[in-house]
Amino acid sequence: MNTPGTALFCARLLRRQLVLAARRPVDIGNPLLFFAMVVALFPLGLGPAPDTLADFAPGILWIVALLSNLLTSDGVFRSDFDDGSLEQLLLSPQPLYLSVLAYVCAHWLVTGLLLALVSPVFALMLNLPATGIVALFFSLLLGTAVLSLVGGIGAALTVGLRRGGMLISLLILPLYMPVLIFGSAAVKAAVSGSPAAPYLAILGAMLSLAVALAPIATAAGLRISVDA
Amino acid sequence: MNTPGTALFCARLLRRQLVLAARRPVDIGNPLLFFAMVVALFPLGLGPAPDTLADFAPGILWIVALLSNLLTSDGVFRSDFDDGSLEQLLLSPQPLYLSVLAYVCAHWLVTGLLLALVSPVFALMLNLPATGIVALFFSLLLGTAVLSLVGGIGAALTVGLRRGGMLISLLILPLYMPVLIFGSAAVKAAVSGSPAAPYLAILGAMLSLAVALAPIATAAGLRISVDA
Amino acid sequence: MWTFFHKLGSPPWLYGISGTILRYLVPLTLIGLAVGVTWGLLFTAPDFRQGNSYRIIYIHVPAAVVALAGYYVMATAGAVSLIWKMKMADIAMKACAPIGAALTFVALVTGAVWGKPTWGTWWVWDARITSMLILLFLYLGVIALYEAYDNKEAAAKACAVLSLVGTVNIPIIYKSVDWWYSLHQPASIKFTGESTIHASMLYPLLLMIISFYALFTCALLMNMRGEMLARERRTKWVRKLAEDKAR
Amino acid sequence: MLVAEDLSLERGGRQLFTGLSFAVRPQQVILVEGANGAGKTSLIRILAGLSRYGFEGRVARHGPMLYLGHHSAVKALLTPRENLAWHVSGESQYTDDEIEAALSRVGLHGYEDVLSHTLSAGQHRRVNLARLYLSRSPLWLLDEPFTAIDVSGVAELQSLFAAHVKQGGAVVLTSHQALNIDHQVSRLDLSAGVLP
Amino acid sequence: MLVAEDLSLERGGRQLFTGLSFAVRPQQVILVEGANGAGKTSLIRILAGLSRYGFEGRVARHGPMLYLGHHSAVKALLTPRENLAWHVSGESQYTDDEIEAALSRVGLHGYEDVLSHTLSAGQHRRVNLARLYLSRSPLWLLDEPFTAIDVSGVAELQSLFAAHVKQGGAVVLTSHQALNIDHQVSRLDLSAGVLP
Amino acid sequence: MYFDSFAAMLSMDGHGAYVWSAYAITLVVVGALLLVPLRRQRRLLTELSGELRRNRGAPSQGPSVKEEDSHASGT
Ligand code: HEM
Ligand SMILES: Nc1ncnc2c1ncn2[C@@H]1O[C@H](COP(=O)(O)OP(=O)(O)OP(=O)(O)O)[C@@H](O)[C@H]1O
Ligand SMILES: Nc1ncnc2c1ncn2[C@@H]1O[C@H](COP(=O)(O)OP(=O)(O)OP(=O)(O)O)[C@@H](O)[C@H]1O
Ligand SMILES: [Mg+2]
Ligand SMILES: [Mg+2]
Repeated sequence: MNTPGTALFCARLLRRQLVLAARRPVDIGNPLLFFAMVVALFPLGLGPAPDTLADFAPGILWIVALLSNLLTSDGVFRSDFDDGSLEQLLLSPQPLYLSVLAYVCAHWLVTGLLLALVSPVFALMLNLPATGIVALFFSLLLGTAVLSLVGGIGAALTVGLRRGGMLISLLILPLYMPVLIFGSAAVKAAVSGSPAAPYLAILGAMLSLAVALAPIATAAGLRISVDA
Repeated sequence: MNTPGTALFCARLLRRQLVLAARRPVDIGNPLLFFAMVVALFPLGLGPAPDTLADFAPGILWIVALLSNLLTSDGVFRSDFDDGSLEQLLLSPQPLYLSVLAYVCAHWLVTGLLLALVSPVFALMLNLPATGIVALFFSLLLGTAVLSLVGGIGAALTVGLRRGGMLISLLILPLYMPVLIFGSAAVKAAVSGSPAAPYLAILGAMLSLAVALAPIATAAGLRISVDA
Repeated sequence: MWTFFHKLGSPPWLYGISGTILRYLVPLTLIGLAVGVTWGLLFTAPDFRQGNSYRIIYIHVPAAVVALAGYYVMATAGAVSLIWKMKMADIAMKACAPIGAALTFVALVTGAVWGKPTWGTWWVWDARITSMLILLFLYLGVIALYEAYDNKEAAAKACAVLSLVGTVNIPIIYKSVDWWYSLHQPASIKFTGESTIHASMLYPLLLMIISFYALFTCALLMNMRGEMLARERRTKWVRKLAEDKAR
Repeated sequence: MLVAEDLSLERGGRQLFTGLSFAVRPQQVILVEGANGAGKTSLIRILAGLSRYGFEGRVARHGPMLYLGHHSAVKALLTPRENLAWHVSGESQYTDDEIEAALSRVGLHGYEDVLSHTLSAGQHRRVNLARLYLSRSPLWLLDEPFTAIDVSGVAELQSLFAAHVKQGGAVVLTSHQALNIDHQVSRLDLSAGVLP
Repeated sequence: MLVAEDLSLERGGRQLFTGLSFAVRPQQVILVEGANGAGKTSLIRILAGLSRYGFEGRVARHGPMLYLGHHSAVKALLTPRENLAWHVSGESQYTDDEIEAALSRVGLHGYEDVLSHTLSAGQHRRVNLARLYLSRSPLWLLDEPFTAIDVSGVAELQSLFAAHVKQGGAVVLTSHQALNIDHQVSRLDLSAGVLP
Repeated sequence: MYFDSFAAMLSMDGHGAYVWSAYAITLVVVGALLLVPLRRQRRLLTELSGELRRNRGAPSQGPSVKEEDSHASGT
């Protein structure tokens, strides 16, 4: 029997995930709207004074991006687990590492990438100086990819738990923190006129590490979850 | 046939929900841990200058409490919908208004109340002046009850959706905002030495309004969701 | 009266009458808009403080006013649909949401574009602006909820519930945000007061507001007609329409 | 106990049934038949009052009713005992012994106090079916009650149905398995469905 | 094709089976029998390699295998066509016509392009069962394949099983319905279960 | 007419970019507001008339499931 090429299979998996996402446009729009609304919460909670808001804008934007990613990570494998698709994926003769990568990639495309694309609008609303916007965009682009990869691990480990619920946040928030620190530092640096490149380079390094290792952990997590 | 008293039925429903929550200690602990970790994120993202943090502590604590409530609201009716319990509830000869109130009450007990109880610890971590802590506690106590009631509406309207996703946050965050404003204002007032009572009174008024109206909307939402 | 109510609930009748109304209303609206825009853009003097940028007022204010009013139209339709189970009310409610959202969006964008030359910033967290943003979220919520349901009848009921809940909240939101804003001193930002407006600026503005209301009505009727056809596609009267068209 | 008048339902552009009128009277067993997709579940949900939009016709119900659908309504984190106690609590008061007896009747003796998510598929459904042994509702609406139940369980259920109707109750059920009840069964055929 | 040696499983303090050894050879139909809770599902999952901890014994599988479990693995937001195409895509390449033909075989002609969540319970499962018509795996492990399937569907499936084994395949299945296959059926009885 | 020249009208003392872009955005949105429902209505009617024409060809007016082909025997 000739199993189809792995690349083809992963491309199909990616397309399937994107089709599923497109069938729930609400799901795609929601991280964005969530982002918008939580950004709006901050002035409401902290007070609308423009200069302090501008000071905090890099941190706020990054924290909200992180939360938005966190909330959607939970669902990466959830429905596939519930309806038995995940069992079938584990039984298929394709390397799980790459399938996992396809899942995560789809997740990043519909959350991280979109968030990065719309972030300038929200940056303006929080009075982030224009010099910080490019750094914000690129730091989000790289950083959210790391977040998605790490979030995948948490999702895989908790998907089989009878209502793991927010356990995932407990598991992966500590892993998110380095990303948050360097991401917001990159923006702050750009705002204050120093180069953001070193921070972006560190984020890039984290990304390569995460691409190499996170799917292994995720795949192992999935096997355990399906078994339990 | 003598149907049992409505009060008894609601008490049972409340107990059932609490037993279910207790069987998933993760779910109870999670809002708290989420609270703790997001509070910890802020110094990381915003920079740890103690005085500015203290200035913003009321807002931050309230925003995090609100997010924490938002995240758990989604699940109030979810599992009962999925396994068919909700259908049975709608068919039972008991008034839905009160059943809904019992659901929401259980939700508040395991999230809002607990959050209010542990909030002083986090307030200290963010250097909130001691004068604000009592106001924080009471504003959370009242405010989270409103949040739970309003969140119930969102949960009921979205529980049946195959493509709901994070829709609930879009629906109810706008409704949460007044609570956030008055809640954090109460704490700010207390910190700055003015009386917090007027704000708490407004929160109380909101609570009475919500108790009277929200369950009606929630009950209507549940009937629609089961039908769709 | 009662028969009128009855007729209002009947799609073929409403489809017919709305066609007639639209035939006159659409050209009137377009003329009103064109006259108002030309008048406002080209034939009024600039504001003594803001210069020419104030000309945005002729779209900004009408959009904001009608967007707000639209929410109440939507909620009223929702209430009618829940109480009297009138299908046309469902359809009207559903049709309001995208129009309201679009007008809110216009108000926000024109406001932001106006803010840049006058305040030097695109956005401030002012009470009115913030509550307008929240209004946009409320509209988007209704649209998203409607889209998320497969059964459109159930979707309309759910949206009706949501928009009613929103009505209770709009005043609360407005009051609280207003009040929240007054706590902190604004950074030297002020709306131009209503009273300062000169009559020569007022007339085109009034014309534009009326035209935007008419625009809202046109868009509402057109959306309702589309929805009616989609929902009633299997009934005789729609088939007859289609046949007439096929000929 | 239940009168359905002139029910019509269209789903996804197909007419599932039109002008369906019937009455459910005491001592009747009505088996709703039809291929997959014929509209059995949709009909039962309309009769139960769970579907309120999207169909034409009228349904009038008199007296209490028990509906068991495709979903088992068994909470994974409650024990069978707790589940059953909760299920019947809206309806009437039962002692602990009655509940235990009902669980024994469906073969869950010894499983009363394990969490329900450790049960097998069939045991899971049995928790729900135990309601039938306690029910005082005369009218039962059951959607595929035999799913996942083993042979002896099916036989037990059928004799329960016979006993129920003999006491003046009525049962409306769907099933793809042959009924073997010691009582006359009326058939309501919805035909059509997936097959031409 | 599959050799199980000395399998023992204890669940929740009960010994479900001990020292179970058997081999699945080409042209065999093995029906795993037992009351609800006897351990049929647990056994099939062990054979499929989905359970890897908590049991004793060894399972050796040779060649590809197709497992269909309690869950239908049908995504509600994909159409039957997309679902089936995805299911078989890990295994081999199929043309669009083949996929359409398989869907027709399970009676879903005309339903290829609706979203799967609008399907009835039986149609939903049929989407999954359509894989059997495309499968090139010799060994099939099926857990209650007849659930929710109507009478004619069950007959079709049984003749499919007969055809499959005649071509050298093997089927291991569980079911609470009587098999009526035109081929010899070996029975593996797990007895015990819930009923004494 | 307040402006003396076309250029003055375009620039509006430096505020032209803001004013004109605001009007342009509004024009686009208002245009969409009117055109989208109009197109939807047209498309629906065209679709329906096509469907009717097709049905007129085929005599059977039964449920709109496609007729089974001879090769497609059901399960
Ligand atoms: C994104 C920013 C803005 C938003 C969301 C916004 C929103 C609104 C709203 C909701 C109204 C009220 C209509 C009513 O009360 O019936 C309004 C009126 C008005 N806005 Fe804005 N606005 C924005 C920016 C601006 C700017 C920058 C200016 C000019 C400097 C401006 C000038 C006015 C004027 C003159 C009125 C009419 C005053 C009145 O009727 O009280 N707006 N705007
Ligand atoms: N939301 C929906 N939208 C469109 N069609 C639907 C929807 N729900 C159900 N249907 C259609 O209605 C038909 C009947 O479904 P129903 O669940 O009542 O069948 P059933 O007789 O119970 O079948 P089964 O024996 O498989 O359980 C199916 O063909 C299905 O495709
Ligand atoms: N996680 C678990 N913990 C404890 N016991 C379990 C667990 N999972 C299953 N069991 C027990 O194992 C037994 C066998 O379950 P299994 O699902 O294999 O039964 P089955 O033969 O498939 O029954 P059915 O005919 O009802 O599908 C049951 O009695 C069940 O209580
Ligand atoms: Mg069914
Ligand atoms: Mg089983």
